[in-house]
Amino acid sequence: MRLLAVLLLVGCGSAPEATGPTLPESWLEAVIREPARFEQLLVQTPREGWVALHAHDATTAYDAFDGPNPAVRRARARAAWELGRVHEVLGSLHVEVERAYHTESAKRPGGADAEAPAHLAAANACEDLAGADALGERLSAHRAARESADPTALLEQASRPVQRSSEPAAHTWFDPCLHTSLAHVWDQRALVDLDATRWSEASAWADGELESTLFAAWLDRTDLRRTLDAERSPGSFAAMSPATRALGLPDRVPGDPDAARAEVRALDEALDTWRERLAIEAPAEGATLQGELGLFARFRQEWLLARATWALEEGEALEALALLEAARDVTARDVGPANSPRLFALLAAARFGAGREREALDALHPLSEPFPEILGLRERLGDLTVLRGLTRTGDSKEN
Amino acid sequence: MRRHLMPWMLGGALLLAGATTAEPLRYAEDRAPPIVNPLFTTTMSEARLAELVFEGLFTDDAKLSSTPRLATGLDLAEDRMSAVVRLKPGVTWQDGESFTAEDVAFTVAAMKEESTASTERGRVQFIQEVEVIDDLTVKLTFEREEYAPEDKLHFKVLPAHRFEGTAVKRSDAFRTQPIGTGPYRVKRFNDDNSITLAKFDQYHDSTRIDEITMREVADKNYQSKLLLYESLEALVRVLPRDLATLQADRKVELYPYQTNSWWYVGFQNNRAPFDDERVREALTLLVDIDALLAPIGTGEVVSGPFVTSSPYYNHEVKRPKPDARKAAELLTAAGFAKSGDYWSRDGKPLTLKLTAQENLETAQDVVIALQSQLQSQGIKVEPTFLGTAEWKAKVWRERDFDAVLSQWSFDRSEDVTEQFHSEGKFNFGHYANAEVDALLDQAKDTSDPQAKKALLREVHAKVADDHPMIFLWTLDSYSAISRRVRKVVIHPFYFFTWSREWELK
Amino acid sequence: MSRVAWVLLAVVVCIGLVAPFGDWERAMTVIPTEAGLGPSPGHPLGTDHLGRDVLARLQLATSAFAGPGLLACAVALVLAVPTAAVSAYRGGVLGSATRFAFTSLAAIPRFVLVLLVLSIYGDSPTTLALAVGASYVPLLGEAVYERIERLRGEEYVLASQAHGLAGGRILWVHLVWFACGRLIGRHLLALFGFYLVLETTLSYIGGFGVQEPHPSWGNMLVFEWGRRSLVDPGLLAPGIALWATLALTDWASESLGEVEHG
Amino acid sequence: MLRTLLGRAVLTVSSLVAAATAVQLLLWAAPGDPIDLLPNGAELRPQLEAEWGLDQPVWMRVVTNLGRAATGELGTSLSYRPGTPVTEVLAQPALNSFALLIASLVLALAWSAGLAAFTRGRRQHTSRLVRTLSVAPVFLLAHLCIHGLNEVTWSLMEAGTIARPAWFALPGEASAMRTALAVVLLAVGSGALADMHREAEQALISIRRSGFVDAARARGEPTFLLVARHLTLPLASLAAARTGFLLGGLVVVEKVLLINGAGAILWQAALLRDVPVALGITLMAATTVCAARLAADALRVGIDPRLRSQA
Repeated sequence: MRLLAVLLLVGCGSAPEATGPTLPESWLEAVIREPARFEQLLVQTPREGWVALHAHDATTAYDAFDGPNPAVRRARARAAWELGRVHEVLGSLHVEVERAYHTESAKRPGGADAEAPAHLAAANACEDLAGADALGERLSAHRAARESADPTALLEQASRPVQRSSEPAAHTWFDPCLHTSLAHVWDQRALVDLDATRWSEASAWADGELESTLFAAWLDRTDLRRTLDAERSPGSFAAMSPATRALGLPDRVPGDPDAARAEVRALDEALDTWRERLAIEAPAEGATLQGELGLFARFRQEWLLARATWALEEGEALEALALLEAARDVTARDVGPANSPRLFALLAAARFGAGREREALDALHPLSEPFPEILGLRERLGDLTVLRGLTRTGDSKEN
Repeated sequence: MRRHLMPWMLGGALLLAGATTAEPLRYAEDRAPPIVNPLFTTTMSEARLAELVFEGLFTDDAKLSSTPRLATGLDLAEDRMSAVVRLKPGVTWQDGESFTAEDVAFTVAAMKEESTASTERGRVQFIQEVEVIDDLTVKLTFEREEYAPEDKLHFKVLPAHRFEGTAVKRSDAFRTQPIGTGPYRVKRFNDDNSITLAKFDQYHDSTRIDEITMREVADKNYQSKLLLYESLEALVRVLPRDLATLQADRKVELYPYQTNSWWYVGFQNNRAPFDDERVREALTLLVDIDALLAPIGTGEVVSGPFVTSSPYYNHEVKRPKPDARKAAELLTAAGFAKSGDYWSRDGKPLTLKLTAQENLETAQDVVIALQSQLQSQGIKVEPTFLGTAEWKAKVWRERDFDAVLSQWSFDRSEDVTEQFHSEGKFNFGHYANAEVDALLDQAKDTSDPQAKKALLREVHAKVADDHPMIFLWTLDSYSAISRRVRKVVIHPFYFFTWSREWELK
Repeated sequence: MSRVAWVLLAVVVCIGLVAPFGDWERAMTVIPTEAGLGPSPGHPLGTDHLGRDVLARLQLATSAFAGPGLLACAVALVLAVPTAAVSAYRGGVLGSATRFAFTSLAAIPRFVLVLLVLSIYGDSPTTLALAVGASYVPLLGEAVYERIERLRGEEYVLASQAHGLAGGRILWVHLVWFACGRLIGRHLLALFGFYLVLETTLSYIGGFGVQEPHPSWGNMLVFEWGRRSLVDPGLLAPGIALWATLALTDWASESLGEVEHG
Repeated sequence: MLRTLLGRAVLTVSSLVAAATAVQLLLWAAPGDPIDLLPNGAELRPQLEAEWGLDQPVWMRVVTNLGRAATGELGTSLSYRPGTPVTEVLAQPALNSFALLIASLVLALAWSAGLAAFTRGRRQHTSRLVRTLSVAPVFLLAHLCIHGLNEVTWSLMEAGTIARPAWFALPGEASAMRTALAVVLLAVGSGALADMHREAEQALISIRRSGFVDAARARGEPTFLLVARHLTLPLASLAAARTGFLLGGLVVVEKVLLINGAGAILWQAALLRDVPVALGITLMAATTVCAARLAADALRVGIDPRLRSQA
């Protein structure tokens, strides 16, 4: 895998021109230079779907992209892919929280929490549901959902704890595998629309026109195809794509937050010069589209999310945290056009990785409205925070 | 001749301090800390400054778990009722004296001393007795079984040789020449309320920035201007209004710094007419909190003493909606009648003397908006703004107020016992509810996290129901740091804990 | 020119005297939805960042100095002129004693004296008015004393004494009213200007004088600074109003000007 | 000549003592007990009762305090710098303020003399312009200068036309620019320049019309030096008279421009009701005014031959 990644890098070391990148194939240039293509896309595929996808409301987008036409199915795959990524991050976070909770409670008075089965805290317990019999009747719901790719059954039970014993206190324990299964469901739905069984075979996705790339982290179709072929994890698609290399970004220094911030600044400069050039060359209508939809800001955030996922997969929490804090639009408080739900999920995962459970809870808070099923993860993360705080004396100050 | 004389005179005689050699890190605070003495720390700005000058036996590492600082290790006894702490050799105080076990014993005694009335007493409650074994070893005996005592030994250690006895007075001379073992010593208290800290040469560890200057800039929008002018390197709290400009600026990096803080209007519960709960509830129902929040920025309204993302926040307790009709019922039930345009009882109009901190801009806006709202509802509001010293005297010690507007900040354990327990040291409004006391005590002793969550959510519900305060909101709070400062990692509460690693290019 | 100045000055003072009794709801009510508006027909000078109308506050702010300013003038008039006139007319020990009192009190700078009084007697508009009035007594007293002492020896005064006119009539009508009338008028205008400067300075720096939410041209200047662009009229309006009013007092005092003879 | 000087000196010193007594009476005449005024009054009551001698009758207190003040012992600060003696608190700041005062006095004299020579009673428009500019209060001019200056410099810096000046926006230490600004504002603001210009102009007119200047002109000698020499006298008395006003303006300038001077400390002390410090500064101000008067008298006696012959 690593060799392939390096090959990718060497293959396309084209030096960026002084006046900023020229990527005529990219969806940014396509929309801004020829607004007509964008309008045509909105005619070909349902408009509400793209409005919802722009507003990061992937579930409405998925339902809106309804129809046999391959372009619509590719668009629907985009929505399913987004939801898959959110649940994938939340799923792995929930398992890590479960594991940390068991190791911490073992050190505390009263021993490990007898209620929650320890083996479920194993690293891949939820991945293949092999040893998950402790889930009891939930297990069948999981298996059914994964086969039929229908999450409704699972979602209904999401807010009810798996087990609640009355004495001594109401001990509740939530199903840690919920998000992993939901991720499987949505990935399956996306692959069905792309007539593939694994992401590396889903190169049909790259055959599409604008619908495969609009608002995405990958800039153009060849970018998408190369990333798919590189068999990278779906979350980090486009993190290493050649097109973005053309933006002249410095190489990654693993684990160094300051280098990551320098990378973000380089990205900002490249995007600024590119946007200013486009603003001059592109028709007025294109420029207004960019202004209203914030296309450059959208690409910036999506790419940084992919880049942060790559850092997280390599276990570099502080590096990912630097990227995510730079990716966040602090003026918008909740999930919306300015901030993707993936940002908050990744922010929670990165903060948890950096030992900041309480701040991870802060990051999950905006997700509780669009993803009510996150209740289980938030309660368990709350348990862990309280557990680690039991041996501490509180400190409070004014202002 | 006279003209020629002028420039020389101006330049020569009046230029005071020489140019400083090293480039200092300059950070701004709304209020300069009046007292630099960890025994009496009451505000966040004091806690942040103490982090630079003083150290504890243990401190937080980058993953927020305890790591030795002045201690080298700790051996917990078999029965978990006592522990022997070994201290780091070769550590000197900033006045050259050497750090010994005597200092640890003195600090704990000073904090526990009744007459000192230290605000940090709650943090050493768990230690029953401190015994000095030799210069570098001390034995702590605990009140109860302790599982990770190092988590509770983060309080700042003070130099015994700088005090006469363990009964320390607030006006003790230590406040103006603080001596710690930390990376920076206080070089100068300047007259424009700024404090210059210089690197402590014999520090037992390394630190990269030579000088840190704390400047008091009360005017919030001048603060963010100064950062853009590059006259400051760091702003501890940025107003939500300035987030957009600072986020777009390429020279500044934004770091979240929430400190679990929430704003409140706290009533004096044992002073008529605010001892009557109906009056307090009526006032709560007359206030439109969203309209109060709008001028100062974005945040989230809370319905109780926790921030909404806290594990202890009770989401069943809904935030109060303005309801003038119910408020009128409650006031009439409490014996008030609306004569003319003011509610009054036996001739006296219902007046709320609202006390707030002086030249704290956001507080001033909230007070003005609150007065305008209540005035239009028939309640007279008389705002008084106090300076820091007066605020401490009037609010903390004499508790002489009708209502205060302020903000509490909490670390990760969000322990509200000091604020709402009837014997809590920070319970200025004399709130007392036996059930809440019982719940808080149980929550302190339990070792089951889920039980603690349930207990404190119950506290949330009960306190919200008693209306000792109008719970306002938690603001989106960020700190902005210039990009010339490298390797920046901020502690979620004490901010400067890892400033040793920061570098200034 | 100075006649126009007098009229405008009278208008400002009248607004200031009438204002406290009016209903200034627009100046005091906080309306977040109307925060920070630019100039518009509804709000000629726009609104501040709490949604209060700037023009209304500008008018209400005149009450911060109009009433107390006149009170200060009255205090100075009552304390300084009679003592100076009588002691100058009598002369002798009383004269030199009053003169000595004036010179000693004049040794303490007025602003410092006022600050001292505020720190001891508390900071209310009446205390401020009394303090400013009293601190101006030496200056006014000295001027009146000097003129009357010089005129005492004039022939026409001696002549009217010879004609048996009552001493009091000579003093009050001829000397104080005719000779010093313009001089006292100029000083009182200067005192009114000084009170305006002092009041706005105190509320600008804060801690003393008129505090928010009550408007004064001093605290209005600080309240909005940094929140709007320099060119926005609502931002500089208090400063311009203050400067204009002071200029009016200066031009008005021109009409009371005298040609210094000799 | 010496006798008149001595007479004047006695008069000035006695007026200083009278002023100091008046200020003390102001304190003791306050209703209730002065100690209640202090925020931490209760805590300091025993120490204060002894120091201020509240048990003694008022005149006794005044006399003892004046005796102590004469020896330079002004008591200890209560709330501004608790525990430090007032003299120590004011040492350095008083020097800064004094330097600022002298600089602005000299600047004001220079400008008003220059303007007087220029207008010479004729150019009405220029004098009205000067009056209109000078009537603006010191704090308003300071406010406009700081923020205007910052904005202009910042836009110049961003445009790259100038490098970053050392004094820019809240520098570390007091900078020459801020002090220069303070001196200029003090010399111009709150009517200072206007009054001094008018008085200098009148003095100049009266000298030019006086006999000996006409005689010199008749003899064809250059009159400039003669007029200048005779102008120093009224300017000296003008300076003495204006010292009181400038000291008042000093408090505002130091507070607004964040200059570490006695004026700024007076404001803080008044806010914190630190009576000893406030009294100390008032006394110093009164002494400066009296010293200025004495100097002006000495100069007058020294220069004017007529006065010398009368003695």
